[in-house]
Amino acid sequence: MTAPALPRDRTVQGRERLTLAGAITRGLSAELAADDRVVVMGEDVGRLGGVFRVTDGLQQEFGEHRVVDTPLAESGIIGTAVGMAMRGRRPVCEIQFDGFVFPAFDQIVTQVARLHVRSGGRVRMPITIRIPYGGGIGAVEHHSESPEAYFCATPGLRVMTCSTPQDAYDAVRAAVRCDDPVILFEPKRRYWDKGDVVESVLPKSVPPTGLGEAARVLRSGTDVTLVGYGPTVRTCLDAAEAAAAEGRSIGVVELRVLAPLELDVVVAAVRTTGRLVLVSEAPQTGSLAAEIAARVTEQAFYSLEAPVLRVGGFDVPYPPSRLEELYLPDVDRVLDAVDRSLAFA
Amino acid sequence: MTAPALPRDRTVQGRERLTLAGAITRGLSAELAADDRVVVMGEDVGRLGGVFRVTDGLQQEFGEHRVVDTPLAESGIIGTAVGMAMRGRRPVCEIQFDGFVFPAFDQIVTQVARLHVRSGGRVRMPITIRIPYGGGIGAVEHHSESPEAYFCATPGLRVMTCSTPQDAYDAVRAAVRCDDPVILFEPKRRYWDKGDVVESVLPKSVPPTGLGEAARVLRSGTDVTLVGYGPTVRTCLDAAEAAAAEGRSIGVVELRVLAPLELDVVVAAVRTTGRLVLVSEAPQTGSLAAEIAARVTEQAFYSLEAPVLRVGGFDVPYPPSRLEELYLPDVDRVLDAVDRSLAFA
Amino acid sequence: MLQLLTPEGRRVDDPDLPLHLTDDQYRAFYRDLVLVRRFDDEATALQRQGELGLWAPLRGQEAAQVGSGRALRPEDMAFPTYREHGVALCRGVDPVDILGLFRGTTLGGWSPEATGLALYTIVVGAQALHAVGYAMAIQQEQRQQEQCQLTSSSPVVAAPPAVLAYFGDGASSQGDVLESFVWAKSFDAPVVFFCTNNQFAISVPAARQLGAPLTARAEGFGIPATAVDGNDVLAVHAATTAALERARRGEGPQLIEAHTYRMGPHTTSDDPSRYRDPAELAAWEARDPLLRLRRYLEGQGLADAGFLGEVDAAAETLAAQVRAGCRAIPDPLPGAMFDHVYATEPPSLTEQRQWHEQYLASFENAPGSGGAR
Amino acid sequence: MLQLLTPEGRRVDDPDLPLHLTDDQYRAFYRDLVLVRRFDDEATALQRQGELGLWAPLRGQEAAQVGSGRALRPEDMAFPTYREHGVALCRGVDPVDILGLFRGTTLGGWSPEATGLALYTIVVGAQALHAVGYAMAIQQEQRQQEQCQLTSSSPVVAAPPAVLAYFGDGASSQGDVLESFVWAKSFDAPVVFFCTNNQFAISVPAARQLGAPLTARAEGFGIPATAVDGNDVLAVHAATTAALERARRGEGPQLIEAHTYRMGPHTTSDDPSRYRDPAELAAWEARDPLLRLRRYLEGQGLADAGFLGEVDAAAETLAAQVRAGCRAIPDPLPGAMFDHVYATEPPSLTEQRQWHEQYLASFENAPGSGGAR
Ligand SMILES: Cc1ncc(C[n+]2csc(CCOP(=O)(O)OP(=O)(O)O)c2C)c(N)n1
Ligand SMILES: Cc1ncc(C[n+]2csc(CCOP(=O)(O)OP(=O)(O)O)c2C)c(N)n1
Ligand SMILES: [Mg+2]
Ligand SMILES: [Mg+2]
Repeated sequence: MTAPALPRDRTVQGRERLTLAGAITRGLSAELAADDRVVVMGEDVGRLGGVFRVTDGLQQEFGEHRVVDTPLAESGIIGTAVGMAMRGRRPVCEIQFDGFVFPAFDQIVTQVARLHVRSGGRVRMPITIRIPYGGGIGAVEHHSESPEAYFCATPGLRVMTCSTPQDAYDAVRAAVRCDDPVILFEPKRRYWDKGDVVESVLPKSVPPTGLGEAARVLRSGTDVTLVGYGPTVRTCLDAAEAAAAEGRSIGVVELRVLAPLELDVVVAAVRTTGRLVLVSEAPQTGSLAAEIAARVTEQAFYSLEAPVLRVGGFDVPYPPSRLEELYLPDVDRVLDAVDRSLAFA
Repeated sequence: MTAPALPRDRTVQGRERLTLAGAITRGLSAELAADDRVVVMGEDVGRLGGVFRVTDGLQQEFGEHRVVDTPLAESGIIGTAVGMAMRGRRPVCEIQFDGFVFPAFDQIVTQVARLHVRSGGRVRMPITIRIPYGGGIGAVEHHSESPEAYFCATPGLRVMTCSTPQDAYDAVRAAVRCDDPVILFEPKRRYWDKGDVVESVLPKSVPPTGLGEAARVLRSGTDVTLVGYGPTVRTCLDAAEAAAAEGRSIGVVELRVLAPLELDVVVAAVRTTGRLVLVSEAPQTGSLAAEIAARVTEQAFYSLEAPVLRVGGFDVPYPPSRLEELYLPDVDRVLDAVDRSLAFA
Repeated sequence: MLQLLTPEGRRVDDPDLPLHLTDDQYRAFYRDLVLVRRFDDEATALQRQGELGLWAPLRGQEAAQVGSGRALRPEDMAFPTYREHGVALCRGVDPVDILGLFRGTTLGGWSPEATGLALYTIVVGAQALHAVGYAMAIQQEQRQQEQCQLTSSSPVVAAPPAVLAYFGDGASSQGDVLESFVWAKSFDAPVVFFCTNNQFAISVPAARQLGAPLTARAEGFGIPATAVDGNDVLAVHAATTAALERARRGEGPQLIEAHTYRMGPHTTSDDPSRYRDPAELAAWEARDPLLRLRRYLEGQGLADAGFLGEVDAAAETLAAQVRAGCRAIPDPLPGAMFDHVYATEPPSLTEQRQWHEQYLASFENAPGSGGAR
Repeated sequence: MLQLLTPEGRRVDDPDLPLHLTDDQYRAFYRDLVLVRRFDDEATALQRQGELGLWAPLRGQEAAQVGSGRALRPEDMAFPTYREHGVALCRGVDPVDILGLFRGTTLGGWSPEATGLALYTIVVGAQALHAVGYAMAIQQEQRQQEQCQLTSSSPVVAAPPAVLAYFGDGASSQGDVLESFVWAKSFDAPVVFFCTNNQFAISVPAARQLGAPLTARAEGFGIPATAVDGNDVLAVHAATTAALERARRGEGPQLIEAHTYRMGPHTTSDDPSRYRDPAELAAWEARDPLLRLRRYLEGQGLADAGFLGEVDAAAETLAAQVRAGCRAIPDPLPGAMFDHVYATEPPSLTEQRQWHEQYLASFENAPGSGGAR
């Protein structure tokens, strides 16, 4: 056995133009280089570089023991990651597609989310679970879903998502450095979006259990507030732009951290507009949007001039792809909700 | 092999006094006798009669091929039930405790909930999954949870619960006769509650996919509406009673069917009171109560004089049992919320 | 490893599994293999042309699928993965129906009851448990029938149907597949597990998942197992037929591991050059399942130009039908996404359906930009 | 099945697993067995007295637990079920700490790092995967250490720790346990699986779940396996020691199946008379693990009245300590339910904590009925 070449500095140099997927690759690479306890693992993440090529090149660079092709069983992936974390590793697990996280659900809900509390804080679970999620890529069943609600309803987990390459880079680095388990939902239909990425101060400055900003105002507005996350952020921005052309002032807030949910930024925006429309891809019933609506209503009751409206998937399993454009919230559906919100006197 | 003695009529005769658990036993027995496609299956349901004795005596009566002791694996139980249903059986699966449903989560979410839609209606999934749930019995971890939100957020499933022996009897019979999959959450701390049970007209009169009343008004009131389900129904009634002593008129609505959620009864009550407090045991964030709050607010926005308030578990894993009384919503916590609701001018 | 036809097209015999086929039967197998390959190629082409969103090619696995698919009786039930297109053709599924899932027009595509083929299962391994449950239901039915006959003293029923459960080498790591072994043995269910070991789970070689032969694994659960040359349609057919017979006789489950090779990509989205040795592919091409049967037929004088021409023509006709049929598959109506979520639609869903209808209608009323607005 | 001490207390030798113990070592084992049984009995009594909400008795399984627990080195890590109280004692866990979970004062109870014992896992089988992952992490550490040494040319590290994964006969049906076999073999992880086959998963006999011996199942995954008489502390100890050594040498996983019997109920909530044949229990009582070692000691003149008296006294002291300690376990503070849910508490949870504090305080301010109101 020979010592591997020392990995070169993989942090972003200056300003680089990257796809969202490429930014995650760079973030993983930077963390693998920075901390030899980090282990990337999952189905096809090594030699193939992942079905979306998010781990492309990492096995060549860090070796097959740091970037591990696992057998095909999601419970096995997460269950062994739990054991590794118990001995101080920081596993970064990839679930190949949203719809395949469920065989691992037991390990995530009963073990990953609870070992810290079960052990009275003695055992940490710094596990990152990366899940490409959401629709819009014309895929077959189980490849287009938005199962975030299940995880957001599970105390002990942190859940986050991202919408731009810079944000993706920051998010994955923060997730890997977090001492709590983090489910990172990656908006797969934005994987090929390009954007400038600069090395962030974030990973150094955040406390080990922080994930950075929970929410951010992307556009301020006075008539209605839109809230989106992951793939729907762009939809919200486009809708706000279209509405602006009609003389409406629409604010947009992006959620980065979905759990634990901190809604100060949203509530502050709602205090200005009095109207809130939530945009996400999951089936409406039992969605994260329900929680946001319930909580914002409680916190800003007197400010609300209309009930919080939700634009999302319908209460059906994700439809065959020829129907997905009708299922997914788009600019028109968002604007329709804006109209309905404004119709409340 | 000899033909077994023909099972005697197990429907309830006249008016019988039964525990809630015993009423479920009778309901199962009646359905096993009425339809030889019904199969009861799960861990320890046969010889032992289940850890709560809900299936007590059924194996003696119907034989080990109708009341099946399975190997110890929840995914196996539900996955084989799917196959049985494909060939026309009507499996009734027991999950031993709430916290042990997660190994079966994949089969429930990706198979049970979807085979009907996947097959364009050609394959039915008349599977009942019985889950004793909720806290208050001083148990160890994973034995006191309320995971209903996960299932209520899953299109294709029907979810129901019950609160009295009569209701439990009706619910289990309706569930077994339903052509859709039904998750029946049984309030385990009410298993020993006694009540009169009469043979219900329900199983005969409901359509094969109906489960009977979705919600019912247990007590009408004009000041505040309380909504509970399963184990918290009694808490709501007690709270209403206590409040009545102080001159407050509190209505109580019970939910029987938790998904698909039909809220007409609740909305109607809210139109009278303008104030709504939801009481359930699950951690608050992402709970079914969030969905109810969001939806009722949308439908009755102008009627609401206060935001919908939720009384439930905190956003923590179910605590060790010595703390459960503090974790679970009780009469005082409900009355506190009633006060807070009334404090909104 | 059972082999009844060598790569060179030489027929060998196995004392345990005697196989006697008529000339027509040999020819029929060849015809099946050719049609299945042609169908698969056409589907790949349709994907390249944008008619399908995705395709999971079976090239190389024709013998495993035809050999096993033809061992099934009409009353049997097979549980496929997402790659058993050849089995689907053997079961009489309309070839165009196989494409709907990949075109994005349906989540399913055919009637399991009418065809004896369950729907494709995309969640790797989940169907293995369904297969065992289905087999257990057959047992339950049989027992109930026997009881009726005991009381009515009518004659004993015919051999019951058996069940065939397909899964891949990769799937053999999934808890669901392993639990299905436990159940199958525990209830001695009439199920045959058919593992298509095509050497890869996407990019991961079978060796990473299988620390010992899969046959040994099954035997460790008390399930007898047979390894077969999966590129030998005769061996696959003989072994599967025998295993299904055994299941029908009530002697319990069995496993067949068919050693074959996925010659194409995992799906049309895959790039096998990233993980596959070209020399390995070349070695397997020499073991092509069509080639060896053709060599045998030619050696035996069973395949003259007329026969081969007729088979090719049939294949082309099939391809043309599939091409035309695929292009003609209509897009589902918008409201279809609300259909069949429940056996009886709940009011809250009907509300969403109606809202959506009205929402769409508002665009028709107000054509041009802005739609509903 | 490996046996080094017959039920009659006769010592037999096994050529493959020579075991040489000093007189003191024999006596130490006996002492362990007695203390473990006494502890378990006391916990059962405490449950009957209402001090514990539940107890999972190990009676009958003392030899399986002590024999394996004593094979561990301090640096090893063991992953228990919820019944490995004897192992916990061997690992030096404070006996009172074992009770907290069952008393309802904690979800855990001890430091896995300090004791080399992971926390009890109630979800059947989940810990088997943890054990394999932990063993993989040991491998990763070792590899990194070797690389450092290669570059710094310092001497090779000592044998690494090994991992012992406990589970029951029932658990052997769970997907997680079966997947853990796949992983362990695939990575040749330094893990030993220890299956306590106590003949029952609550009411379901092992035969329902095991269509073949569990040792054959493990072997089918490429994992060597050994069956041992689980009521023979010497056999268990010899086999576990050898397997752990093998794992440390980097030769991969192994499985040990210890045949034993749960003499008591599944838990204090259980009623075994519903499913258990009294004759079976009687037969197993004759194979009691304490009895046979005592017979051996007495036969060898290793246990005089002084020794036996000293052991009994130690057991009584332990019981008294446990009794007093259990009663003295304080109830957790109300706020404890918010502790440690996250490594750093998120603001939204702090809000709930504070709300709850104020809510409780409102009762203190307004004592008597109605509380906050
Ligand atoms: C539960 C689950 N995890 C992951 C996937 C993604 N996936 C689809 S096919 C496949 C490989 C399957 O390999 P194998 O079982 O050998 O079948 P093959 O594709 O070779 O026919 C994977 C990982 C999936 N469909 N389901
Ligand atoms: C996933 C899961 N399902 C069900 C249970 C309930 N349960 C607790 S112990 C047990 C039987 C376990 O049997 P076995 O593995 O043989 O261990 P033993 O109790 O005999 O020590 C069951 C079914 C559980 N704890 N976890
Ligand atoms: Mg394969
Ligand atoms: Mg056991």
